[in-house]
Amino acid sequence: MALLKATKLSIVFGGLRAVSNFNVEIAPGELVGLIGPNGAGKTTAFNLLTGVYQPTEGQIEFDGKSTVGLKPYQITQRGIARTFQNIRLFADLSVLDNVKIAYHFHVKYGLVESMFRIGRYHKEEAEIEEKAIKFLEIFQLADKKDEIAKNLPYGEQRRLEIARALAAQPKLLLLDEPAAGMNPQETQQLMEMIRWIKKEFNLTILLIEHDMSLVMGVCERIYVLDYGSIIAQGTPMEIKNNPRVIEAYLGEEV
Amino acid sequence: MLKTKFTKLVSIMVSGLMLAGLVAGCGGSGGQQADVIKLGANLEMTGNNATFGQSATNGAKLAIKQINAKGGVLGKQLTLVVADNKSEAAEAANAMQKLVTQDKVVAVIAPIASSSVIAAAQVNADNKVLAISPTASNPKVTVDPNTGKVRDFNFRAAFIDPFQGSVMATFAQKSLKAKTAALYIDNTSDYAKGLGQFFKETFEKNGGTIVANEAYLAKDTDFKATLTKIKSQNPDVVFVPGYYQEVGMIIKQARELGLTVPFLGGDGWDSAKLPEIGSATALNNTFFSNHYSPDDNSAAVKDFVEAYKQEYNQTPDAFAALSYDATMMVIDAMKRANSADPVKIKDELAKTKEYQAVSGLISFNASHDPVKSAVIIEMKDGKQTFKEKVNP
Amino acid sequence: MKLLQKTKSDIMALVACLAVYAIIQTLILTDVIGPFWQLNIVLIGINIILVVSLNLINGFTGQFSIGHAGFMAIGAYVSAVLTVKFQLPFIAAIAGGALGAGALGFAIGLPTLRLNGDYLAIATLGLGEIIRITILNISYVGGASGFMGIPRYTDFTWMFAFTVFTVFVIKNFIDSTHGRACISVRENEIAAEAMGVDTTKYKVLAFTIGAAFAGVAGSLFSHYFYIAHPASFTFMKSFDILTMVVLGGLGSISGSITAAVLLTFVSAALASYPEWRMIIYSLMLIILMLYRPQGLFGNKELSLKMLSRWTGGKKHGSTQGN
Amino acid sequence: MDSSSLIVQFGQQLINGISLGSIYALIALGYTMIYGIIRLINFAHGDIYMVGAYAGFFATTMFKFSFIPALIFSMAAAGVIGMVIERVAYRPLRNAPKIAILITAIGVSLFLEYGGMLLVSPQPRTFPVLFESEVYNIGGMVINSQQVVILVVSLLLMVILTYVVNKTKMGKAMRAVSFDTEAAQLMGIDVDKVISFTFGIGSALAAAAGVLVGIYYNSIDPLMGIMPGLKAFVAAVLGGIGSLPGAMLGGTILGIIEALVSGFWSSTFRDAVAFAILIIILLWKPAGLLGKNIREKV
Amino acid sequence: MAMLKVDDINVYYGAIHALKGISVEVNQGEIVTLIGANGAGKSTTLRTISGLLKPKTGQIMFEGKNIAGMAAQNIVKLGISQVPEGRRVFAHMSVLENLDLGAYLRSDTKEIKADMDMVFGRFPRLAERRGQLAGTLSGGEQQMLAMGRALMSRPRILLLDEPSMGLAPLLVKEIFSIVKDINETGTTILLVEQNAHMALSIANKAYVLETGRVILSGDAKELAASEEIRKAYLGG
Repeated sequence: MALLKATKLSIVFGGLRAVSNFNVEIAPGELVGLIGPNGAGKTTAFNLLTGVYQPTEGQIEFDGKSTVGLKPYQITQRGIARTFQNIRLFADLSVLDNVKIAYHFHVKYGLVESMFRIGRYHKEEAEIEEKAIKFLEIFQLADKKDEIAKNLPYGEQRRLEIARALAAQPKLLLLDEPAAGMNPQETQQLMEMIRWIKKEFNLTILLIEHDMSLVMGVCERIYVLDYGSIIAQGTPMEIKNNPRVIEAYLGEEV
Repeated sequence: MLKTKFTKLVSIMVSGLMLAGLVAGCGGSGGQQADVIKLGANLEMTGNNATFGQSATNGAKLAIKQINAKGGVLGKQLTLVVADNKSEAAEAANAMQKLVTQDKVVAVIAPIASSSVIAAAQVNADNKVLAISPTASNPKVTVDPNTGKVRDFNFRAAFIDPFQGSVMATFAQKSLKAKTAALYIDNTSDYAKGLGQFFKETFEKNGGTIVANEAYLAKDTDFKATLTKIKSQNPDVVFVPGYYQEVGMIIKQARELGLTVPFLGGDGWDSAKLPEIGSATALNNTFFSNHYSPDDNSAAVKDFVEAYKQEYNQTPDAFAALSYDATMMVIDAMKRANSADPVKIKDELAKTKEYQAVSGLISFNASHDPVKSAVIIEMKDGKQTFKEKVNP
Repeated sequence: MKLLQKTKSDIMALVACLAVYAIIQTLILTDVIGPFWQLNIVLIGINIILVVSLNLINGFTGQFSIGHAGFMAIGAYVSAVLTVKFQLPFIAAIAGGALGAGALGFAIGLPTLRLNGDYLAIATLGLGEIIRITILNISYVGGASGFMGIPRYTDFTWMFAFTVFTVFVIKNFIDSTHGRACISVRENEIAAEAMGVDTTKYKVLAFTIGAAFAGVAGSLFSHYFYIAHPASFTFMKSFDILTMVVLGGLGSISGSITAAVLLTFVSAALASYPEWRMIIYSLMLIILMLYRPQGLFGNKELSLKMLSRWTGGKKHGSTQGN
Repeated sequence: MDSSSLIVQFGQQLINGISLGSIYALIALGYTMIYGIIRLINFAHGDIYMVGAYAGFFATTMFKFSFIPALIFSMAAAGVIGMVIERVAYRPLRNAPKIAILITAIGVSLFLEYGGMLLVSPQPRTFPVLFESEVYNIGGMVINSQQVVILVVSLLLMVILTYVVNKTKMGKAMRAVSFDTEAAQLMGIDVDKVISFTFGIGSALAAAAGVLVGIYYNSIDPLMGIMPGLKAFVAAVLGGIGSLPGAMLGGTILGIIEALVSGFWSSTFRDAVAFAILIIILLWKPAGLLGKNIREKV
Repeated sequence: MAMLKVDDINVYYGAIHALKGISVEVNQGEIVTLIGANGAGKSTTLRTISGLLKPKTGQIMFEGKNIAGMAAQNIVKLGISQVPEGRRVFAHMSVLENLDLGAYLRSDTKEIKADMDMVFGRFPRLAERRGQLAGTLSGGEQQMLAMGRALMSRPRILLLDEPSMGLAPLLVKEIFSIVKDINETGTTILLVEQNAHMALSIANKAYVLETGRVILSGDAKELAASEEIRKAYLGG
């Protein structure tokens, strides 16, 4: 059974159909890419899947249940985490606190316990701290845990954003252009990391990317979006040689 | 930022509060200088009532200047320490605290607004320093409503509300033959509300009907909506016990709307600005109660008005006059007590009998309210003219 | 072990508080601190409660509220009604004031916190005025004359206890997962949602807690000055509190405390120059904002590192700005 | 009360409301322009209105100007002051946190109020009578000539403003800057100059309102700007902040609402009702009646 | 001498080092294109030339004058006009008003009128819609308007940022032929484009950008034939 299944998803912004008839099916454990030229509607599709926008029509099923109408935080709690194209870290917070916030909805202690530091507070806070540091160690950010997020170099900000998303313990991870702004070397490292986290956390991943070396390198299957609709899908090899894709990307041969 | 320890927070508090202690320690030691006697003024220098407070300050300053020119009191010069109460009750208590404990004044010209006097009353009573309000007219200013007892250290120079309110009600019914009246009250002023309440009580007791009971807020400028409503009720008279700035605008706008009936009010009307704001013609057929009449040829009035004009290039209003009177009465009490001891001054002030003030012959009754006759003034072509005199 | 360390720091803080309390209380009892400065110390405490609670809303949760005086008014009046009309003990009245203000904060926050930025600001400003005008028209609590005859229950001890309590509770709240959720709303609402934070819930929660503590401040205020008067709770009062929050630094509790102490002092010190008081005050605001728009401490807490940087010059300070 | 008198009373309240509303509208126009261009709630705007009233007062009393020259003098003076304030207090903070600029605006507001008090004394001043007021009676409803003047001058200024904003080069630049500052820069528009000009015009309009109020109500004082300033902002938000027709509509509606509330209920609740309506409008239509909604891009 | 010479500029967005020593040269009368994937720094380069961003180091020489760090409006005055990414027309203003704003710095009313006729001649669809609000135009029409608006300042060099973005293929062709036309009437053009084939087909010279650096440059026709471009976009 598919982990994520979007059927006939469409959204209209002021008369403009930004995404139309978007059909995607992802099986558990898959690593799928979503590509397309600038302005094709990829991020809009992500926003639909994560509840930031509500679809004008269509269905989204995650883990066998519909997520249409849910708020973004509810969808995250169901098990979909994401990163953003233009990094959205909690910029003024420390690296550690960024990760801690991802544990938020797993925390059980209540308001009164927090205000007076009683009951489960100390135990759970210690647990969170420990888990968060462990996480940062995995992502080689532990030595920077007290650094303010916005002061990290760009590549590390990207890494932190992924770490933060994973800390929410999702089943499905959506990555929105994780390699944007990275140099080839960093992109290479990122590729390895994506493969590794997929295995380590037993994840399903859907990623949007412009950097073809990355997409072609890590994805098992690729969807191509152009003018809001899926125009092709298949393995990296198939996609690379698909004339419709080439045309969408490079333009018509003149 | 989430990392910093609570201790560090506390260290801030420590240093802050230590600083407080330090400053307090230094500040508290300043005492009475030998050659001057300090009077305090706890007045509305900023905020909504700044206009009134600054007039009152001028009145008090003039009194002190005159006394000092004549050699001062008890061989010493007087100074006035002004503290701003920002037109707020709580700040009045604060200012009072400062005057009596920091500046060690021997008496205080207390706030304009009744609520501020009441808020500060405990402070000056605890410190045994008298406060005399130029204008606060609510009965609670001198009588504690919880105990029913007179506040030992609180005085006033103005009439109390019941007196003025009932004087005007009687005047409306007897002299103007009014059967119905409308009330139009400044809802932010307890003075105006007090006058309104006692006007209503007396008016209804004597068989009249109040056909409209409306309110405005200080600093309003447009009254036409409510005046239109009042007009539709056809009252014989309209009672507007507010302050001159709004009253002037109210009467002007009422006349424009064709509301021609007499308008009545209290001492808050007394200002040379009233006919300027309201226009002389609009103010015809209006009456208000006051402490004195400028027609009064008494030397006290004339001298005061002249001196004030010379000093400030303005005509004094009621706030200035009453504040001048309050200050002069305190100085007079000081002279009679032959002492600058606050308690002795208080005792003498309570005994004041037939003191010739700008606002008439004043005696204090048992509840520290001035007993003085009121005059009713009619506005004629922008001039205040004497209508009748009402004795208490 | 970490746990132990934390508890230790809490105990240290408590000891420090008690020490401060003992020192000042002794100074008061021995009359070293005269009544005028006593009064100002109480005002400082009340202002700290107001500023820290508003900072929770504006600084930590990033919601632009400028109607705090309204909640203070609710606290002042509700508690006064409870002590004067129902003869309840002071502590119950404070609880009542906090509850009343908190409940209203919740009821108001639920619909209005959907608004963003300036729109929320103007809505809260309007709400503060509505509260004040409504009180002005309730004769049961004295209307325009104010609610008089309130007993003076607040003293230095009460004020100190509640100031420490407020700072303690809000600081703890911020250091918890709930506080982090609030801060994440400020930092990036969309990312916060994506991290599973129910942003609406936390906005309303911060607003409610902030309002409740403003209610506590109001209760202490009315039971110190014998009176609750509508003129004490105008939007100018809200601006005063907001000014302290911004001056201290949005998101800095130590900044809030410092600003409350500083501005209360400035205000008291300027009382002798009434004509110039507001002019100096306003110029100070403008100049401070021009030269330090992020407030004294930015969003950082005062720390020893910061102090050493100030005193030791900026040579070895870090290169990062704020 | 019979129904015909009720209709007359209602009509009278409408007249009262519209003349009050046109004052709010004039102040609101400046608010909305300034907000539109730099997204600042300029709390000092109400005080500019006060400054304008005083400028008009001194023009008529000291320099013996008649109505029109006094109005122009006052608008020019306030315009310059508005530009100076922008230059000194707001421009250096253009990239600072928004709340810092807001605090600065509060500071400027207090400075004008209390500086004014020190300079011209807190005592209210009475405006000289510039023209005799005549009262016209139409079927029981009363309008006086000053109300007519207020209405005519306000309308005239609004027409001129609409012309300036829609037809002139500077007006187009203003709209361009407020819609997309960066794209405007690419057109070669000097953004600082345009913002300065906007403050000038907005302040001049507020000053005109101040002079009209001075003539109409006859009394001005240094704190006169606080409430009308706040109300005008409510009016601007009501109509849709950033929209000129919105400000005019909002001002008029607010004036009428206030008149009706005072006339048929109680003037003590007038301000509360005004704010309540503001909040309801905000919740129902956050961008105001004629405003446009902008959504954040994810 | 090159008309526009971007010399080793470094630009930062906060902590992000967006342009790492980019150098670009444009000669009078040429079409030069910057191509590369999203996030490569193409738009940032144009924004820096236009004065919307300030380079931390490096020079931008325009006709012998260093314009790096100059205010945007003064750069427009010198004759550099940009059609920004996403068109950014003034949506609530009419087509005519948008064009008027393009001529903001000019006061020669007669010639403005003539230029406007020239723009309408070039974009007949705009002429039909001259009174319409720009926000109601279709994407292609908005692109034309943005270009017309930029031409109204009589630029010596026109900077075009992704003119084909989001447009249907037929429209893209139309836009490119217009770009070529504009160039032929004497305006130098610096073109940023994702649609590499299209861009290379009309350009004289091209620079391929990747993560803030120029990785390849040369004659457009030669680049078009090379495999390198395909790799840069679709991976190796």
